[in-house]
Amino acid sequence: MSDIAQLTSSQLSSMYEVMCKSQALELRILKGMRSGEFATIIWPARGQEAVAGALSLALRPDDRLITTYRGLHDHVAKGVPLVEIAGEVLGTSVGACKGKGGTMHIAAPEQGLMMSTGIVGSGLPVGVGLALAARFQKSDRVTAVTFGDGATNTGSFHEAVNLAATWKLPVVFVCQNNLYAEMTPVEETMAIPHVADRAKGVGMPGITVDGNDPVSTYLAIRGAVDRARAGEGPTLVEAVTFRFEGHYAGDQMKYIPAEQLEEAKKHDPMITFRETLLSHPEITEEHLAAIEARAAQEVDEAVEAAKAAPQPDAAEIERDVYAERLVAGNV
Amino acid sequence: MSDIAQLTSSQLSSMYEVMCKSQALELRILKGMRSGEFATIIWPARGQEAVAGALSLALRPDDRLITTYRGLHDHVAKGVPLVEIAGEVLGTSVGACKGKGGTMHIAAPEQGLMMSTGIVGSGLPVGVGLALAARFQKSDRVTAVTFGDGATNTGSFHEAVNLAATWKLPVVFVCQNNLYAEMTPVEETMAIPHVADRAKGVGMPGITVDGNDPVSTYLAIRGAVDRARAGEGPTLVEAVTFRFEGHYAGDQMKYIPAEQLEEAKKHDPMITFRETLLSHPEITEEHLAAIEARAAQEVDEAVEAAKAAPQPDAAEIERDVYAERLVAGNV
Amino acid sequence: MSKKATIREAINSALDEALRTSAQVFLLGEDLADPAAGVNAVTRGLALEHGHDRVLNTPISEAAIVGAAVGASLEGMLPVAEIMIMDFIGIAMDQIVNHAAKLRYMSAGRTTSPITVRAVVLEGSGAGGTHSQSLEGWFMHIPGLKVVYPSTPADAKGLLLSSIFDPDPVLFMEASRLYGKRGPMPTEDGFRIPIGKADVKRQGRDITIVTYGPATWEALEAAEALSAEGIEAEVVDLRTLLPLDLETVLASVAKTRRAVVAHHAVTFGGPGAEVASQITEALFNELVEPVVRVGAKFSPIPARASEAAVTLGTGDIVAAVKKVAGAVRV
Amino acid sequence: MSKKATIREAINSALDEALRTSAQVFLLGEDLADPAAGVNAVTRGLALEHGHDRVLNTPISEAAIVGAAVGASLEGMLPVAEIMIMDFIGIAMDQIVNHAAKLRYMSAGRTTSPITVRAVVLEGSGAGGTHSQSLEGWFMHIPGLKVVYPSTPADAKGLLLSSIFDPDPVLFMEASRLYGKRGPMPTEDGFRIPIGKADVKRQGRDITIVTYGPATWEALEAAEALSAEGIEAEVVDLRTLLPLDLETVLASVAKTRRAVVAHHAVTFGGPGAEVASQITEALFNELVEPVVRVGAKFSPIPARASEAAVTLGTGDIVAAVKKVAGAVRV
Ligand SMILES: Cc1ncc(C[n+]2csc(CCOP(=O)(O)OP(=O)(O)O)c2C)c(N)n1
Ligand SMILES: Cc1ncc(C[n+]2csc(CCOP(=O)(O)OP(=O)(O)O)c2C)c(N)n1
Ligand SMILES: [Mg+2]
Ligand SMILES: [Mg+2]
Repeated sequence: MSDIAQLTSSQLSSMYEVMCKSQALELRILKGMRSGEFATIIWPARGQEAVAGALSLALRPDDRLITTYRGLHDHVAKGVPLVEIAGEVLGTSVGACKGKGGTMHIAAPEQGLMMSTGIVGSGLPVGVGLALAARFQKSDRVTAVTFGDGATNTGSFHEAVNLAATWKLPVVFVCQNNLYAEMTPVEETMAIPHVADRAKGVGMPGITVDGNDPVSTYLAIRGAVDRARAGEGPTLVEAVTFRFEGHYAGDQMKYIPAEQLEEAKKHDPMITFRETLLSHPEITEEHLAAIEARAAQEVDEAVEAAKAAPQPDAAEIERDVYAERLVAGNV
Repeated sequence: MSDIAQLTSSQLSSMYEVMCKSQALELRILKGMRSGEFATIIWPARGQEAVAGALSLALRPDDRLITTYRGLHDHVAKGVPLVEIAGEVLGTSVGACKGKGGTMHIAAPEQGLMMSTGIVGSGLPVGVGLALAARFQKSDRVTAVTFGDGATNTGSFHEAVNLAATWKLPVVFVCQNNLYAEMTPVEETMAIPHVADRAKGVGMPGITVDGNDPVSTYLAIRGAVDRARAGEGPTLVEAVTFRFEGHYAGDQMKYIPAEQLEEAKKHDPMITFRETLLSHPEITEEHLAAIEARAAQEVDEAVEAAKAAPQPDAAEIERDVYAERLVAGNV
Repeated sequence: MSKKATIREAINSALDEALRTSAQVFLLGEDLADPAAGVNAVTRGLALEHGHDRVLNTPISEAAIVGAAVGASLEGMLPVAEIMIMDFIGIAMDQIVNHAAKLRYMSAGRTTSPITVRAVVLEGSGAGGTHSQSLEGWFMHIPGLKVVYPSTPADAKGLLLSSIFDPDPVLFMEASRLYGKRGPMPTEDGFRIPIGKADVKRQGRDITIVTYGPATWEALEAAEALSAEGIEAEVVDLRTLLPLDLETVLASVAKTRRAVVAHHAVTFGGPGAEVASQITEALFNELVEPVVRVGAKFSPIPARASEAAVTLGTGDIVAAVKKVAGAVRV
Repeated sequence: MSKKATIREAINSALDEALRTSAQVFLLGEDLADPAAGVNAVTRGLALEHGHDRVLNTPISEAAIVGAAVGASLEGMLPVAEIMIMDFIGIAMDQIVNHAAKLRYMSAGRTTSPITVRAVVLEGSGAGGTHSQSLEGWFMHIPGLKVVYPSTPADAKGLLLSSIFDPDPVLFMEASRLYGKRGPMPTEDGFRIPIGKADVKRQGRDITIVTYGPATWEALEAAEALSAEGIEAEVVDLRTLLPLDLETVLASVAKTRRAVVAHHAVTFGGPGAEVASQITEALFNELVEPVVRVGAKFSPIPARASEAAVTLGTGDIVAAVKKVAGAVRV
């Protein structure tokens, strides 16, 4: 672990807390699914928590974030209340979107989490638009968009990063390269050694960091955020990481070679970062245990509240197709 | 002019002939439009003839080419009969597509001109498919796709070049960078100094050449074609050139600074290449004049035949929606 | 106050008013800023007047154009994105259909995307199959969108302003063949035509021609020709396809008891099928004859003069009306 | 010879036969090669059997997937491209609509694009608004395309093989909710169901339910429930939306004189409008009641269990039938 000295112990702890909550939330949901306590779908980010920790520290509360279906950790990072995340995952009315959006479509603009998308690559152009709005509104807020390695193969990715580079917009593109797009390894879908090389094709800086290390990931993202805030334009940050639960909850991951999984597990950020933290003079085992306990408890309360809430009622289901119910048009 | 010694005088002459025919054809059509002799639309390639000359020499007859609405010079390069080009432009039944496709949609598979597209960027994925078919069919033919600078801003461009690089397909991407996309100068739409830099984002070689010089353009494209044919994968060749008639026939080009146009005219390939040719020991003024006269005559005959031909009749208009006329479905 | 203006001027005037009266409004699209101001010159002068930072030339990136509009709209901006020719809209389909149309619903109203997408139908130029399509039917089928297609300068101005300031995403269609069409246009700020209100462009007792966009003019021409033969057609210009003003349509057909639906889109699977179905479901017992639809033939559109063999013409409407009303009256 | 098989197996069997019998055939799409063989396991074993050079995993590049299929088809190949979930098809729209559908026409038959695009409708999974749409209506509206949507294992196998070897581009739709549906499936090579032929899945004298794809099963279920109440519904499974087998539809409705059209697509502006319009135009005087359409409500589809509040259910069909036929017979 690098550069840990550049952060205060409270910064480090706060990253760890975000990571713990993210992990606890996902594991709790997976447990509920496996035991038959409830039915839903999630695309777990388990293993990618370091990126969430980094984002939580790098972004200001008024900065914006766009994420994907694999975004529960990012939602936690941006401060979306756990009950809103859990509720949305379970499809109940306490969800961020009253249960209508679902796991893939969580939005919480109060926390700056402007959109989660289920369409790979499509978050990037929208993020560019958020950044454009900041310029119009003369705000110095920054937009971060996170997405996977596979997303960089989409036309949307290219159109968005090119536009952002051309217009020098205050946006940071964070690729969470977990080495797989669904069941396909990254090297089968691109001929470049690093996803960050994509940046060269549009004229912006591209940086590759160890995405299992919250500290170096934070420093890279933070640098890009500062650059964006200073009006110097966008950056592509590639955080190389891994996902331990496969593409979706229940994925048997037969397509992942055993050695690769084993090797990846050695770099599980929840374990390695904990070790790093313990080597910090001001951080004790008790302190970390307290963070973990708090995370577990908050998650438990959130999931119980989410479970207890009703599904959206008929009136709610009919709402929000338009600003007002259409009066004309016998649709 | 560079490297002229690497070509024989007959190779040089044949490039010049293609260029002369292209120029003569476009000028003849423009004249007809201006005088009211006929009505149509073209997107003139006048000024970009060097690329056509280069393509004509670099590609084998069985190699494939995909071009765009601004493609009359490319059609000539691939050997599409002039009467078929003129007929299609005028919308008469001797056209390559019996007048149904129009200027933008000329196809002549017998000459390997597989498609012209009016949708910017969309030719690239199709070209990748042609190259994929060659691999399936165990043919060593190569596919070239030509397109403009503006096309490299499209998602289709990125998805196609990335796929070609990943699959190492025998395709050559030829960007005819004429410094404008419609009325927008290239530097307003990208933050890279050379379009060829796009190649770095997907992991293929990218080369920038003087697209007003048929010889260096030929050498670059030829190198890429040889590479593709040898199974070494795709290349992006950027030929920097200019268009003298604007985006469409009749474009007043008010958006082009006078100095830029003046400077560009100094590099008109029809003039500079002619001068270069005359410096060649084996090439005489008479020889060039004969080529020019032949081009003019062939073009004249082609346009007269195109004019004289009827429009497609009702039966023809109804044909080719499907392989057979739909019997079911009261469409 | 009102003056004679073309539809091109009316759209320009609406964009100008929107830019002038709201700092939330901005335009983006290919080549639309001065000095070029687009292939159709619709946006002429707007960048000079309101600044190149509010009238933005983009790269050729339809997905990013609409996507950036969506993003900006999530922040309260009112972007007006141009799709230069409607046939290119496929490239932006994901952003329009999966994002703009659904973000309000999927976020339970926490985020909204009040973008306007101006899409230009080039039919009539002879440019061929990929530059001539009328694809409004795709968007009518998508909950969350509104679809507007005006036929006169006043409607174009009033509806474009309504679209820009509407809280929902609107596909605003323009027919390039109508850009030069002249007519009265209110000049005072604040003039609006409400979205979702059809307009009876001609009164008639014998049959209703339900239409919109450029076909309105062919319908009016057909009505004149039919009048000479003793058939008085009422012409209902829908102006908005979604929401659809059924009330006005049904009131007219309840009176005439016969209807033809006419549009430039391909007939099969097109907007006319919805309109005809709605009329039939509502007025089955009043209808004397089944509703007949006319539109483009089931074919890609050929280039140059051959185009007319496939696309809607006044004669098609006349023939359809005679089929439905002819037997009775002539 | 025939055996019981699921629709998943039937599609796999069709792809296997196509790959086995023609060197022109290849598959491309995201994650479809072994060992993963796709999220739906439809292509399981095919890459192992026929080689990873004929069952191609692609990057997430829907425009390039379909574009590359188009290009290969211009050279005589018969590509089968997969769009993993139909909601993503917007990204490939330009290649399907402006290229595959039009290249035959625009080249006067000199180039053709006989691709098959397999698109999977995920409705029923609860994944929410961007993973649940039935967008077949868009493609019905495009001259040059064919649109197929089977409901049984035999139909799926026979129609997919017909689609792959059809000289025109075909959109082949699959409902993931039907993948596990079992039924007889012919096992011998060469079995085909012709494109453009509907199938009467249930005989009945009182009313015709015109349907296709997964709604066929709800229609059959509705018919059973109605039968208990004395209403005998005939169920016509269109199987192909374009071309549309009007003959079979009209023969049925001419007999029953009442019709309901049912599908999972949104009702408004959807395929049912075309079918209803065609029935009405042809059989106006025979119809006792107007044709009624049922489909998804006019809303994005909510996630999880709420989905069912918006999407088509058996009850919707029963109610529609009772509206049309109930008064007469019960
Ligand atoms: C446009 C589009 N194509 C395909 C899919 C199906 N899909 C969902 S996730 C996924 C893989 C994405 O991989 P990556 O971008 O690396 O993100 P990760 O899931 O690994 O976080 C695919 C193909 C989709 N949702 N959207
Ligand atoms: C997808 C798409 N968007 C927009 C257009 C309209 N259009 C036609 S040509 C053109 C400019 C293309 O520029 P470039 O790629 O540089 O080619 P050039 O015309 O300069 O040869 C544009 C925007 C189009 N045809 N297709
Ligand atoms: Mg990934
Ligand atoms: Mg250009």
